[in-house]
Amino acid sequence: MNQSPAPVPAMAEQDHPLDSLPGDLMIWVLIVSELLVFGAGLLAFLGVRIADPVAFAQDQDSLNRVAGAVNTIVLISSGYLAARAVHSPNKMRLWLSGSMVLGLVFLVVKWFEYTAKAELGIGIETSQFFTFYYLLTGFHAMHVVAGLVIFALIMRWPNPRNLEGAAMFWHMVDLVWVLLFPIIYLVR
Amino acid sequence: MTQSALTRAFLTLLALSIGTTLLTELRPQAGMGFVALVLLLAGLKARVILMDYLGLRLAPMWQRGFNAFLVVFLLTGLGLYLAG
Amino acid sequence: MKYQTQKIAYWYFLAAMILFAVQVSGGLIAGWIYVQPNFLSELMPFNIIRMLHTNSLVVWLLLGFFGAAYFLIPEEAEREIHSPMIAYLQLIILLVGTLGVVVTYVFNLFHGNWFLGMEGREFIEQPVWVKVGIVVAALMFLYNVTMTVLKGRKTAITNVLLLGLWGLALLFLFAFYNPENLALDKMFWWYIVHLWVEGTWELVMASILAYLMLKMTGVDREIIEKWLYIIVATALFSGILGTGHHYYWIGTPGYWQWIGSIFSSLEVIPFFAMMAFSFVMVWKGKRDHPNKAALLWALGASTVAFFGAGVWGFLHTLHGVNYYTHGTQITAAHGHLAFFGAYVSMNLAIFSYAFPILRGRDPYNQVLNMVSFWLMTGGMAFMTFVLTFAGTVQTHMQRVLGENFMDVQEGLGLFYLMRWGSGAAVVIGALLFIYAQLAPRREVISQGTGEEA
Amino acid sequence: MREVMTKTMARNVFYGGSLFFIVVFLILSAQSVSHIKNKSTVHAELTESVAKGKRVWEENACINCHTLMGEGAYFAPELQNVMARWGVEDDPEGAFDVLQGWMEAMPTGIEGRRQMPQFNLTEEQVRDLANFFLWVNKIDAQGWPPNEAG
Repeated sequence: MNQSPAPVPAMAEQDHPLDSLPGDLMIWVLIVSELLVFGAGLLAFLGVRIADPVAFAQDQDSLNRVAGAVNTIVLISSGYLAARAVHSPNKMRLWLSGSMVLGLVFLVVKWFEYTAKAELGIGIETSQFFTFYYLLTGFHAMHVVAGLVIFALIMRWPNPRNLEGAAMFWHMVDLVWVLLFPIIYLVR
Repeated sequence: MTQSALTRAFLTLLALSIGTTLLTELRPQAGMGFVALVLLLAGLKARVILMDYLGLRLAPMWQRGFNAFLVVFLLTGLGLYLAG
Repeated sequence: MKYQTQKIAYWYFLAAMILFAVQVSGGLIAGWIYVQPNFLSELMPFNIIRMLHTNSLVVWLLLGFFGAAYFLIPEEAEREIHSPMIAYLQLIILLVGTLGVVVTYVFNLFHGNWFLGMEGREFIEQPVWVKVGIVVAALMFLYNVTMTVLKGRKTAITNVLLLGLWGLALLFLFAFYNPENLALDKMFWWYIVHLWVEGTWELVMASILAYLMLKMTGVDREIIEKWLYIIVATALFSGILGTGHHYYWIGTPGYWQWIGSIFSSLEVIPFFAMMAFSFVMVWKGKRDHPNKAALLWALGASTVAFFGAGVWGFLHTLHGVNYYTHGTQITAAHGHLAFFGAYVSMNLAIFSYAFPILRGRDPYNQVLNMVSFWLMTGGMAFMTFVLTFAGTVQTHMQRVLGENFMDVQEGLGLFYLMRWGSGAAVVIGALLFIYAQLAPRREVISQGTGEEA
Repeated sequence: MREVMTKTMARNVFYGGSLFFIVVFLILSAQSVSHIKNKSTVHAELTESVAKGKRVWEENACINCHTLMGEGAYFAPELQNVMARWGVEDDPEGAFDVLQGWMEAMPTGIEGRRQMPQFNLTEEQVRDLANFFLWVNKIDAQGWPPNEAG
């Protein structure tokens, strides 16, 4: 964190630390809750792995790392488009549609991953590794679905403040993925 | 946040992600050093998302809090990995 | 009293307090059977007394919630209750049902009859006809308050309160679903029990707390309602999937162990937020409200709920711990403090706030009321410690060393004796509370004119 | 000054988030029902007698003294594994005999010992109850209870 300690002008005139928080406080309550849930889940995953790292590595080999890497790029690009949507009110729909299309791509890739597993007869109760794999990626994918629903609602009833909140939700989904992907797919 | 800053953040994220992919392709079985690097890259990505996508660059106090969370989380993760 | 129909609450609270007395007396008898196992064993066995203890608790808490709704909704919606007649009819149905339950249990009537006889699933043992009555009463209630709110001002407090009450009524419908497969039975049974106490009831509790804070501290409604949304959001976000902590060992899939552990650990957050909320509001508030007893109960409720539901719940919610403690006295310790802190105390807080207003003689007998608070809270806290020790010993001897259940229990006699003593303190406190509410005594500590809050 | 938190946003997050969790919970519930029916319980062996045994269990409010799979009143022993504890889990006739003998002996009336009431069950009811306990004993409860003591 080699940030230059430049004084931030916004802070001076504000009397409460909450005032400096970008966006709506309620969204941050949500973001923190989600980080706690996923953080606990990922640490539990690594904790359980201690008992049998070899089995975890074997199970991990059947994951599709390329699909995971592609999805990382898809999500961060989608996040970028959502952020652009917030900053360009007159082209909001265009940017947001792009963001939604990439969100759908993410889900399609995920779908192929899941069906490939199902064809191998792998399910949520197959092993400890796959219990976590399905719980964490599935819960994350549910958030992607929720984000798409929220974006669709915003397209229908545009409102700057809600758009800002929705984009923040979407960035949180990004954030969770960039932490989740390496820990589940790569750490071995 | 200006659009160029946003684009810069996106390009950084892209570069970091490609870095992760290259690392995985080059040395997939490398153990501790590999894992430490992968987690470091993940932390940097998360930091860019928090600072630029979520706008914490303008709120240094909160930025510190979230950075601390990330550092503690990733170090705990690394510790758990090493214990296994 | 600003609105005439708020008076309805008086009768609900009165009925609730009578059942409160029945409930704690039942608990005292049950506690004594732990000490003297032969006591009443031929006349009224332990299982009947325990049913009375738990069922009367649930019914009086619900009566309190209904009463609280009838009391605060007119003020929030700024209009009279839609139909007082329906409200009284609803109370009569509930009381007839309650009486039916007591008589059916005590005299073991209609044994085995599908409609008239006792059903025998924990907490929802009521005969089918009573369950139908409960649903009818709930529908009347929901119709009545929803109509009132729809026609009047809509506030966050009434929104959350109504959501909680609608939710608890809908979830109760699972009481009619009793599959033959025990694992399925248990799974859906928790839809009622867990999603009541760690879901919809929390909404009711938080909205009553918000109302009391609004009235007693004088803090802006805007601030209070934002807090309320944060509290109930964290309550449902953690509580719904927190149901997983009941799905560890009943034949449900193994992944619940992780969902349950993670989400139910976070169930501490809403209780912490409620405690923080009430203290911050009181500290920020400029008003020095004369009803100190109600304020004490409200602060006490959020604090004891944090410890009972939050901390004591967390103690045994991780599945690695719960594997050993499941179904021991640890559960009993948590259950007692959680129910007392969260729901009993919050009810008593709204009673203490509303009674002086309903009876038209502002704060009176506050000292007695506050003495009863310390008696009950102290008794409950001691009971929790004693049961926690008993449960720890039990867990070690029975679950780790594998000793026979009854042999272990016989070694716990001293704990049960102390538990009975603390229970006696609670009963005295409860009776004192009721006396303090009803006794026609004038103001004890302050001769001020008393403020219509 | 910008508002740190609007009530509309708070309300939207609360309602939207709750709806989200309800959906997730229902999906998991559906999966759990299928798990119970196909994996963790021998659904096929759930005979008429087992179902009747469950009703005997309920009508006599047994759960208000005993625990079953750890849930109940903690006053009397756990009964999910009672047949294993008695060593008759593979022997329906033996299970009936032991349970019949037990029920007849109640209450013991021994001073200072917890009393189980006399429920006056018919022979058929005892048989159903025994079958119920035998069936319950086979539920895959993730390795709970930790030992025979229950």
